[in-house]
Amino acid sequence: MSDSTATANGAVAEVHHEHPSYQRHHFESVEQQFDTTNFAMWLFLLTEVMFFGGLFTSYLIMRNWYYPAFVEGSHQLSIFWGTANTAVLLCSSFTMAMAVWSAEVRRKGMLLLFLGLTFVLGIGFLGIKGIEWHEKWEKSHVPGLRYSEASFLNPASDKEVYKEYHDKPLAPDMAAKTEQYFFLYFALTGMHALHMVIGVGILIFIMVRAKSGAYTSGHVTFVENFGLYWHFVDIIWIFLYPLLYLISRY
Amino acid sequence: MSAATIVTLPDQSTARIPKMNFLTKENGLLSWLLTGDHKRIATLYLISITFFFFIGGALAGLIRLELLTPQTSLMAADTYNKVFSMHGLIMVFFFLVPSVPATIGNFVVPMMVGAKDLALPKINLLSWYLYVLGGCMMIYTMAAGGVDTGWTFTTPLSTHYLNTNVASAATAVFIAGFSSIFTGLNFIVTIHKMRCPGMTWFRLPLFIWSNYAASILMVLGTPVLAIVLVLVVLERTVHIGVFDPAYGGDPILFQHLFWFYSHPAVYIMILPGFGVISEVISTFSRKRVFGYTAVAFSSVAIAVFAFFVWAHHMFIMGISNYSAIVFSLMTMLVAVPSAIKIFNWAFTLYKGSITFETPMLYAFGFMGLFTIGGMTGVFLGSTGTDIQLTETYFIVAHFHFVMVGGMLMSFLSGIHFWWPKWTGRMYPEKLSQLAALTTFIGFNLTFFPQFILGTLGMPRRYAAYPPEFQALNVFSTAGATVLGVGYLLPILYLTWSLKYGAIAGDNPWQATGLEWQTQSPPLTENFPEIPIMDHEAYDYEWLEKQQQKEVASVG
Amino acid sequence: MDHISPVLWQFLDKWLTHFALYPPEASKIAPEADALYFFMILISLVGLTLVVLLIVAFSILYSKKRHPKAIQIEGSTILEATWTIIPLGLFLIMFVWGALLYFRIYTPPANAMNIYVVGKQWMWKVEHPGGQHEIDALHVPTGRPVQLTLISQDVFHSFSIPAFRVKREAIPGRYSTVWFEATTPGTYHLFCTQYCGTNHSQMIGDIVVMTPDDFRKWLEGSTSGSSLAQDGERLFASLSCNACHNARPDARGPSLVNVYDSQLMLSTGQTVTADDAYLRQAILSPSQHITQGYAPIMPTYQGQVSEEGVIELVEYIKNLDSDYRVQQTLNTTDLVPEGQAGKAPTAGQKPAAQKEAKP
Amino acid sequence: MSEPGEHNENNQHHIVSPALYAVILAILLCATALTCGMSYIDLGEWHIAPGLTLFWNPVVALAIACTKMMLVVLFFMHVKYSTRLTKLTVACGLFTFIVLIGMTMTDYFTRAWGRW
Repeated sequence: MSDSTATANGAVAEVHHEHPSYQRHHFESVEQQFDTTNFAMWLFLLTEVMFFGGLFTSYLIMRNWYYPAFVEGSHQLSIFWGTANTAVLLCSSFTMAMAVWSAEVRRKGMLLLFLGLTFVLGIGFLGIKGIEWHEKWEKSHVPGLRYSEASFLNPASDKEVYKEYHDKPLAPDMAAKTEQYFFLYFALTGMHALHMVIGVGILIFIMVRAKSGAYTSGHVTFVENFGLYWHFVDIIWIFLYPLLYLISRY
Repeated sequence: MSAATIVTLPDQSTARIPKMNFLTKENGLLSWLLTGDHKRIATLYLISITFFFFIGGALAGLIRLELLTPQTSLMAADTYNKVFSMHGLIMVFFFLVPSVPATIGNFVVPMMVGAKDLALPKINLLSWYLYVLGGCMMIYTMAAGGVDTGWTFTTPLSTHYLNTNVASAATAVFIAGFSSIFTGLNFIVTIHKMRCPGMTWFRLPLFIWSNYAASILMVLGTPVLAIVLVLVVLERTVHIGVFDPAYGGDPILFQHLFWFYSHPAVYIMILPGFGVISEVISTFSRKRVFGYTAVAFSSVAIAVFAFFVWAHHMFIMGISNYSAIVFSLMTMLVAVPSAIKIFNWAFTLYKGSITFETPMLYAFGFMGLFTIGGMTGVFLGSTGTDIQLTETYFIVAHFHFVMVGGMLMSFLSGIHFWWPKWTGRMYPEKLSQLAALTTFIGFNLTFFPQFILGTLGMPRRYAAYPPEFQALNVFSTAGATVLGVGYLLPILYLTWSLKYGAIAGDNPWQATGLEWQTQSPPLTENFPEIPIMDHEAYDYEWLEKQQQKEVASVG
Repeated sequence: MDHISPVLWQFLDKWLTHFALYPPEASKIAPEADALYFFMILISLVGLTLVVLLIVAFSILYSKKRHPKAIQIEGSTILEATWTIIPLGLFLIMFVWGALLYFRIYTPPANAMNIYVVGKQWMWKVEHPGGQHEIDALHVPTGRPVQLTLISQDVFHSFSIPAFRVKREAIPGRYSTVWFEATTPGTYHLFCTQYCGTNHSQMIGDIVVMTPDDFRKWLEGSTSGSSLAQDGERLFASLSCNACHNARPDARGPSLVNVYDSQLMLSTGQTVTADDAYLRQAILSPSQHITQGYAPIMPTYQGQVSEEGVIELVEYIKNLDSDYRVQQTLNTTDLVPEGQAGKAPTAGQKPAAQKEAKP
Repeated sequence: MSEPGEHNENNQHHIVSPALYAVILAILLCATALTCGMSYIDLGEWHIAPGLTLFWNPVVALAIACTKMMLVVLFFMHVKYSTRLTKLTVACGLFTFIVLIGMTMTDYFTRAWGRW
């Protein structure tokens, strides 16, 4: 979706009006081009909604069936890191919105600053996610690869969590279902993190191009569309946070 | 113009293919592989789906040969299972889903709406590359020993009980799914944003409406298939997952998510075919489609209802019976728009001026076969009869009547219809009429006996079967041979026509679509200048006036 | 018939002798299912004829030769409404009719005799309550409703009897049921219709329908020595279930006497009926099925008891109407004498009336 | 569905002021703190019918999440200032998402009704 003109030119010599270099050949006007790519981005986000929809459906059914396992599984997540990560991602959404604004008002310095901040916050989010995943690995809560039901069969053995929630021991069959919780936890956060990684990658590309002033001369389409993607990933997290972290904390 | 045909060709002694067209614009392999031109991408798609069609067809031939005898005489049971699985996977995901939209749709949609190209040419190219990548994965799967899940990847069979190449097959389908998402996305955006001045929604040809409806399904349905395949592969790797009954998962959840895509998928396959039929019937009866609005909205209605019917694949699989009733009712409702279309097409013929060129013959074949396919679908949508008929050859026959009798017939109809536009040359008429007839006869011979087999109870996906079913299976295999000839013929004469076919001129059918108002083959950006739509779709009187004007100006 | 018949007439001869358009009607439901089926065929034929007639008639009447100039017609709301409403009405009739049939096939009558079926790759294991085991075959009497309780121990299978017009999937991890009442003695096909792996097409068998007299003889002749309930009793003892599930005042688990088909209050506050599916779940994932007033201490038997074992336990619990049996349960010589097998116990609403005779 | 005159009009790019963005961010962060805090309070439950209980905690948590989503969609993603087509697209996505979850749930919630 970059603005080079790879499309082959029309065969017949056409009378071209002067138009900006970033306007693609098959569009009549810059506005049409903007509208079109913007709409396309929204449609792409629809597919993303449905992509996560399958996971959310699975999550809801399993949670309904194995609620006690989900409660105690959720108690294993760090509410501090989870909340911090939510704040980080919300802030990155804000800086991304500001980046789009900077591009619209054509301030290159501001644009680079906010893109940079978004990048840092994005990396920060992934870092915190990494810390949390690492903790899960340490505690043997990675389903299929390294899993132990000890913290659920005997919660008192897991002192830090026990101190806070005084969980009762789960019956063995229910304790086994915590693996379902962590399977969904890793599937959901993993898919989300994958989207973050892709987003951060594109962000680097945008920063490089922004440095050469590509987006501060009136052509904001790409930054704006990327912003939509970034906010969408934020929205997914807005739902993951209460669904995964905030199950019966009282 | 003779009395029996509408074909008007230019004087062959003087006519030439226009020197400048999208095929001759640039040369060299790279100019094709890096093209952004929708017509070139459509051509690439046409070549690749034909390739996969013949692989799938060869596998179908093997299936029919094996079923010639009641025993597993040609191949062992596990080979047979792999053959039918690969047949299903290739035909569904690499032929039927992309067939009309990615080839014919890609070729004509921008021209029909009066645009220079699809809205996102690079995404369009990307979609073809994804298709090829997925296709390569599929070929790799086949070379590495195949997969025997059936095309439905039923859990827990696919996740815990098979050690064939499930992961690579799922990856192939996953990638091909994204190819389909991008095509659909591109169409929706193009139809919304790229219409030429004067082209209002109700002046769009019905082909556009039906592709629009199919595209909605692609965009909203396919991602669910993608995630469900990711979960299947995850479950295979880590041996735990939400579909695993041993760990408290629910295998029926897989069915829900899988059919949420895969039922709309059959509408993705058939809706564009409806579009082709609307164009063809109108052109060859010289009449506006009867009840344009009804036909247009029935496509959209199918797209909307398509998302409410998926569980009719699971009536006997242990879903709640109350839920089954709801889904059965919705299934009955989705059948109505198809009935509306059939009758509207039939009445388009009323007081028309009908000629019987090959596309029209295929369209007639489509209407007969699709009526049977659609009606037998109601048998399966009604919960009570579904118990008896599901999972037997009745399902196989129903599905093939809709997909082969419906979709493939309309695909061939469309290919013949737009061939002159695509290549600038006509196909040989008599030979192609013969091929259409052969296909129709072969098809009925192949698949009609399967309805009886299914009613008698012969289960599908059986490598061996009780001997009393042999007679009907022999008929079916015999028919498949005829059908095979019917499919080989077009490939031969269409290739021949590339060099020796008569020069077609701009508008051999006297059709009204915008794509026919430009040269054949078209220019790279379709029109010398962006057209202005100043008439309704299928306005044959406008066309006549236009031609009289041209004659007058030449005179 | 190892090879394709070399001679055409032989083939035709075979075809004509075997020719059938639908399978034999050998159950009570079959004529009802066929009535709907033929109604649908009729409607389809009418619809198809109509479409073909329209196409042919218009093609002749309005071919270019006869009708060189098309007359443009926009459409007709009345006509379109007609072919919207009439098909809709017909489809709705088929829907209601089909739904009624569906509920009938999947709602077993109260007096049906229960037979358990376990599907596995690639065979059907049939367990009669009297202890008769069959593989890839099912013997049933005529004139008596038979309920099948199906389960799969690996992948989805599907139990299909075309001659009875019934079919039901055997689901891994869950019971499903279907019922029929055979009417005509004979041997009929049994197919697995859900693709289940390599030897899917070998997962076939015979349904043998017998007169009630023959069936009684068959039951007596093929007994395995102990009924399902007795096998269940042994299993119950060897798993030490009676350590907790006894009627003593200090018992750690609820008493199972007459528990079958009763309403249970769970610790979650829900009320459930203790049917086969509930009992199975309570054995394999007990923590979700805790009776009110008891602690969640029962271990899971997932992976320790086979599906047949669970069936035996369920059958034992079904027939448990006195705690005497639990107290004595280790004494395996104290069993029901043979000859009771003929009176296969039924899964019904009135447990007390259908118990096996006590020693 | 149709969007008359979507070619040329309505392209006056509405530029949202940074101040509004900052306000939205503040609300979002407050909502996060609120939802986190609420999860430590037992909000009780509502017995609608035997066997059908609604727990208030997840309902409140999801309501807050939906509010946050709406804020992000409307302001950060500019939907408030967008064309009807964009609004329709968003609605369409939500609708299909609800169909997927809702229609699947019809199966799961009614399984307990009968003895099948």
